[in-house]
Amino acid sequence: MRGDISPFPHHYHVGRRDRIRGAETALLQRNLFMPEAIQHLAMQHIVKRFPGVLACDRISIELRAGEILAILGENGAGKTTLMNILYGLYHPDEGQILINGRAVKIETPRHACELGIGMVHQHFMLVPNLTVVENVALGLYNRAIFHLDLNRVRKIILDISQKYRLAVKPDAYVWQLSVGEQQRVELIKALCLGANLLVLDEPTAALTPQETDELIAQLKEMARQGCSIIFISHKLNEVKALSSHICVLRNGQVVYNGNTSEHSVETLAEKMAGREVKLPISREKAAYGEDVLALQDVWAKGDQGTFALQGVSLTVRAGEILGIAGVSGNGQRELADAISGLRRVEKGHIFVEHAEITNLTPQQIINHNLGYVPEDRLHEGTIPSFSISENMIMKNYDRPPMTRSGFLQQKTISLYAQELVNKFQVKCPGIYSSCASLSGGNIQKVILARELTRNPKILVAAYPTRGLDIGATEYVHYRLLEAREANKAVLVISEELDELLNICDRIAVIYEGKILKILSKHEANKSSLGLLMAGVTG
Amino acid sequence: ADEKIKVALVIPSTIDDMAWSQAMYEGIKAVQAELGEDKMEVAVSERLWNAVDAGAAIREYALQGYQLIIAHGAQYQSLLNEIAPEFPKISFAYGTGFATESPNIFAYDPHAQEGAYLLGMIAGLKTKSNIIGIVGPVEAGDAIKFNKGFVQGAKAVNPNVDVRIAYTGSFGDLVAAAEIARTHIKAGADVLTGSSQQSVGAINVTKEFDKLFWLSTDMNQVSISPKTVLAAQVYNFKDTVKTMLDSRAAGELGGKHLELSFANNGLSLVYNEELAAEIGDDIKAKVEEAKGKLVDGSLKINME
Amino acid sequence: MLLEAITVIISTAIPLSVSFILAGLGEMFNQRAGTFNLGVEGIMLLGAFTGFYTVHHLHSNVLGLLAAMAVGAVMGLLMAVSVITFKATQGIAGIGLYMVGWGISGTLFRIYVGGITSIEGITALHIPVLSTLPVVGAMFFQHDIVVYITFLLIPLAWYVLFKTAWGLKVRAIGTTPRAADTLGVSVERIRYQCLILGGMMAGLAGAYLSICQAHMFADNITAGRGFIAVALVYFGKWHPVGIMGGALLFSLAHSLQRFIQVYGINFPYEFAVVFPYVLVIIVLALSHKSKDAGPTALGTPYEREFRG
Amino acid sequence: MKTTFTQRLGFKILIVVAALMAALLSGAVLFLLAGANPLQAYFVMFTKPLNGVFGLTEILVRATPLMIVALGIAISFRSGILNIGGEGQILIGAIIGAAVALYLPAMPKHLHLTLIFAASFLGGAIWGGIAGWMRAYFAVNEILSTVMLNYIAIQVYTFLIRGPMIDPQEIKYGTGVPQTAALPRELWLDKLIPGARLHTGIILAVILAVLVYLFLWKTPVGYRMRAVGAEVKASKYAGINVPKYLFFAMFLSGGFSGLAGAVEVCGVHHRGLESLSAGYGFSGIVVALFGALHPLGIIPASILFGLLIIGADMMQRSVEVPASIIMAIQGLIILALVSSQVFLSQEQMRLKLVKLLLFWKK
Ligand SMILES: Nc1ncnc2c1ncn2[C@@H]1O[C@H](COP(=O)(O)OP(=O)(O)OP(=O)(O)O)[C@@H](O)[C@H]1O
Ligand SMILES: Nc1ncnc2c1ncn2[C@@H]1O[C@H](COP(=O)(O)OP(=O)(O)OP(=O)(O)O)[C@@H](O)[C@H]1O
Ligand SMILES: [Mg+2]
Ligand SMILES: [Mg+2]
Repeated sequence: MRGDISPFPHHYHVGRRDRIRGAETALLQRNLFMPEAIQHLAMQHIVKRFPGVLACDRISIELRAGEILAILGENGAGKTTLMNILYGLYHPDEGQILINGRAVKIETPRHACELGIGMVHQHFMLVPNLTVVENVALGLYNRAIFHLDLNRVRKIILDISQKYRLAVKPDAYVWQLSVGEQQRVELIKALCLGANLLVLDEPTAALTPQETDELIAQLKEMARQGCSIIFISHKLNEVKALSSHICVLRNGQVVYNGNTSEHSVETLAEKMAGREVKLPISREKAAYGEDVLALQDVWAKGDQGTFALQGVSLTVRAGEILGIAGVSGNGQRELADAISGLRRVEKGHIFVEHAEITNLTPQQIINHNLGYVPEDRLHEGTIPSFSISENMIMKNYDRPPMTRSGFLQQKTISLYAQELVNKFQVKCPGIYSSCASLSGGNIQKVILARELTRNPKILVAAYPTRGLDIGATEYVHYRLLEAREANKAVLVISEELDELLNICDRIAVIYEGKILKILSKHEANKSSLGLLMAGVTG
Repeated sequence: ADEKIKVALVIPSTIDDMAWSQAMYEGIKAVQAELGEDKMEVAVSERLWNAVDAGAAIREYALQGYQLIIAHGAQYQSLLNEIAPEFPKISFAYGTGFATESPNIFAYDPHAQEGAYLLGMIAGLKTKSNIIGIVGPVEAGDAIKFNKGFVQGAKAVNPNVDVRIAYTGSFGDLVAAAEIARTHIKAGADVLTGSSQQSVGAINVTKEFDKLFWLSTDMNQVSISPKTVLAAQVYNFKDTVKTMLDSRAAGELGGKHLELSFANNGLSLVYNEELAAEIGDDIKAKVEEAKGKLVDGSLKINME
Repeated sequence: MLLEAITVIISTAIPLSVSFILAGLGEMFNQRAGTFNLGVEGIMLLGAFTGFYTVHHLHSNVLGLLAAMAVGAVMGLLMAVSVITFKATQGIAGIGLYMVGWGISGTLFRIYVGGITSIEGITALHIPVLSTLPVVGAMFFQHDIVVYITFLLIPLAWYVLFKTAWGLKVRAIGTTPRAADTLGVSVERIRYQCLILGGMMAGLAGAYLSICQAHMFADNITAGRGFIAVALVYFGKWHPVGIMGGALLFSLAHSLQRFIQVYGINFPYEFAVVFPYVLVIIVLALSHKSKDAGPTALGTPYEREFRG
Repeated sequence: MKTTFTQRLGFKILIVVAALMAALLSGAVLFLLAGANPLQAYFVMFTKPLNGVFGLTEILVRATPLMIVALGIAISFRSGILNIGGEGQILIGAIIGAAVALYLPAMPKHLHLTLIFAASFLGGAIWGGIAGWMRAYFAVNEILSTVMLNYIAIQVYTFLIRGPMIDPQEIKYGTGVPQTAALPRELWLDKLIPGARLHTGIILAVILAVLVYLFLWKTPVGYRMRAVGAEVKASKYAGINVPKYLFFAMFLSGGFSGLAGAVEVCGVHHRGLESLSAGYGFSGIVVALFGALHPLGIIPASILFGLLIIGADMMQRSVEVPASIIMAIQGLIILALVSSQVFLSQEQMRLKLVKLLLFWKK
């Protein structure tokens, strides 16, 4: 690793800092400057209140160099809040943080960086109108005024990306990237900035299985070299594979602390949800209904102006769940957009029950009874500043019974929203609080509640369980299967192979805008899908 | 009655705009100086360009018992027509205007065209390039009167002269006026004029050039540019104000249309003494002759 | 004749564009950083007064320009305290600042000057040799020094915005302040810096009007130019070259309409006066293909603990 | 840190008072420079307008157009489009209103007034709609277009009142003052109180506020417009025709400003004349934002702003300071109030402030 210009390997060995050579590395050095490595971190009795919510209720955690602590908990349990406190984004109302036995007040993220804390945030912290390189440079040069050497940053990124096998396009603008790609950029950013305490808040929610495995291996290696890691994930097999300790939160309180090795994935799930969780597995059906959704040779452009869909043909039958597997960024977003009318179809046809819907307006397609759970839940699936109840009626607000004689029927709407909130167990202060205040998992529940309750003929669900806790995932799977039983046509886009294998009747693999193959339930397995997702056919 | 008379003035711009508003303010101050501060009280409200604010000010002055309220702008006519009947004991005045719908409204009306005619003559006689530029604000009211008189004066003495008019579209934008003046100059004009408070911006531009002259109106604007302002038409509002006060004292609260002309000394033409060499006696003679004709009515300016 | 006309039009347009460019560049930094300042007009007025007054008393043009920038910086700071520290709604604060600037400049002018007074100010500079060139000499090389400085500021602004670390931070916090914050960029500090810089530029723009163009001060001398400058930032899509293009287009149209008026036209002059405004809108409409959505966080205060 | 309602209210009042004090203190410097007594000035400013029919009615006279304009502004801001073209839309509405009043044959008063208002609404709506249309379909930023359209409107308006629509009397007497003929008396809005300018427009404004509230929050179209304003991406997803509603928002917004113009013509000026709008297009923005872009907040906000205008105006006259001072004082008050607003609405910010104050004590 000699001559590696990446700052990363030097972090865990403070003594080696002097090995960074060359005048141009002076800047990086300044960035990496830290008083001492974090040998021990303790957060003690942390309390954080938000108006109406007690997000952290006297939480204490402890971590030593080389340990990997997994924090588990349902959506909204307080994990992110706790980490935001550690990173200086929030200030705790009570409690203290000790680093190497000394109390520190972490005022700002900048301060946290200086202490050697790095964080991968759950909601991406990327600037969409800057390139990947510029995003990383922002952190590396946060103290500089003039000096800015993007070529250098590019090189660092490429090195890290190679080392951790996280593919990125350094000169692409972030707004052009899929969620999966953004997730990789987030990770690369944290790795480039370097830290000896790394906080990862659901870093794998949008990674492929291979990338996840790679990341886990690398994280372990880092920990071995003395880096401490806090890892938040709802994917318990990852937790099991990676962490040395776990801490389970519920309603802002620590309900369990212990060693990972003492638990199996199942017992972890139980600890977390407070009950036994069993993800459903669909049984094969003897017969399916008619083709409800059909795509014939569909071509559509991506945001970069090139064809992201290159002749996609597929059908979904009534009573069937068709899965779309693939590494994100291979046309999934465009596929879902094209079907729902949010993206122009340049060539080809889309039919719903023999009626052509190609390039109809989104409203017309909604009227053809299409339900859509979009990838971007925060800004596309919901209107964050609108209340939960307003979001619940987003697609049927203008027809009876929500609107009668030209006026919205407040009572009906409230009852409806309350019913959905209850039915889908959305955790919220009330139906009039804004969607922005919900946790990601609960936002997803709002969307699912809305889309499923409209009783669509076709449901397109993009990454429906990304970021959901295991209890909620279980819940979503049951709902999707319920839709299948009700003879709906369901199209599920996901990278979770387990999820697809559990619930789909057929799985199509998308690669570079083309459907490589459609596998039936018994043909599909992790390795066959994995190869196809990597573009290997035959 | 020897008690104190209270006069209020409502003006669209400021008392130091070197133009329309200042002319009236100085007129009132002159009357006050003559009568003595103990005999006359003066209140001023500036920048009441819009009619709503002016309306409030006028009403407030009326309620406070001011006896003469001068709303110094044509745009206030409508307001006075409404307010005056409610305060029959108070005299109101506005100008430029003619209508005196209530018996307690004075309308005053400077004949801007008269002085403009004389200024036009000077311009026509002084120009070498035969190009004269006018920097106008908005093509309306006094500006039209001024321009008409000016063009006729210039043409009368110099049929070959090309009088070019350009408007800024605003009364107060003196930077735009300066720009128009520069454009005029670059396009060959060597004598310029213009009206309203924006024109001070244009006057200032003339300083940058040699052998360039400005003819000013409303006030004597020589002080702005002593080397280029040749002559000025000056409104003597002092007499107008006095007439109104006298008329009021005589029991007539209004109902009069007061004109300001050379005939009644409401207007005067002043020359820049420093530039006496530029205006020869020949020019002066011609101008004074025309002024005489304006006074005796033998010279009529076409206002169609 | 045509050549002569073009010479006149271009040579008058260039100084005209200066105040728009100066104020526009300043506002560009504000907006890139996520705050928009409708108070530019007020800052320009106060800058115009300060510049005028300083030159009037100290007879130093350089001090005049510097004083205007200093006052502009203070006004920018006032805006920053209001919208950044106190998270005031930017639209209202801007209008408030506009009124403060107008009011104070008018008041001080009345108290300390009290009438039309002209100053020598900065006058056109005939660049040796170049200014004697036929045609181009008159068009481009007979302007005052501030004109040349302004046109040098355009590439400088471009460089600062796109090639320096500070510019990168500015662009980031105008779009996603939270992301920049997590990377250790101090959102508030940079927004403060931008507002102060923008204030300085607006102050300078105002001083240009009083010191270089009008050689005097009068109440409301800017006559809405500050608002035009803000509008031109949108025309220029937050890009220095775009802003320059917009300012030049607008100024050229103004020069052209004045030129046409001067040469006598037979239609209502209002059509001429309106021409530049119409032209700017139409040109922008015809060039609408640009992708840049601009600084998306424009107008929203940033507070770490707020969400939604 | 549990607090009672009264404690919170008290603290809020304290914050507002502190902000006002800061503004008035800095303004006091100006008064002293101008040789006036600041205490006297402020006393007049805040008490005189409330002291008597004249002041009170004048406040409402200003509040009327402010309220109507602000309602329109609120509609556009809620729909994600910033209308700063109120000034131009007011003029267009006013001149169209005047034209309908002057040139249509005699007809029953209420019919005629309805026509005037409808036409002026439409006129302002079209003028605003231009900006909306260009924003929606040509991506022309509305701040740019509305600023430009303001200048264009002023020129169009001036052209009409000095040219085709000028009062024939002005031609006859050669005075050429740019103004239209006076409206026939029966088209003047009725006065509410004898001897004061207050007219029935204020009632219209309040009714409109309620209607706008119902429209924005209780109808599907209002829902769509707010959705477009809140999140364009989600609105598209929900099947809303985003450009259409962007246009419609500006159309309505301009309509309200246009209507305000006609209300000024029929209620206050009784003719079209120069500088008919006292900057209502801009102050309307301040009012709308102070009213939290909510129709029911706009009612008190416009009255408060009316008080600020009238009080400052009266103070300037009674203390005799340069008129510019009132502009500065108003600006300072606006800045101070808007800077204190976040502490009123956000508990977190209030807590921050408390912590800061406590810290200082130590
Ligand atoms: N900025 C904020 N303002 C107000 N309340 C907040 C804020 N951030 C978090 N909360 C509250 O804190 C609680 C815990 O949130 P947190 O984000 O820590 O959950 P989480 O455990 O990360 O959930 P998830 O698994 O969904 O990520 C939530 O109930 C929420 O109400
Ligand atoms: N502004 C806020 N006001 C109130 N509660 C909030 C706010 N922001 C977040 N929360 C609460 O914090 C909790 C977690 O918020 P956050 O958005 O961090 O969740 P998350 O980590 O994204 O969740 P998920 O795992 O479901 O994606 C939620 O329960 C949510 O209700
Ligand atoms: Mg979280
Ligand atoms: Mg989560």
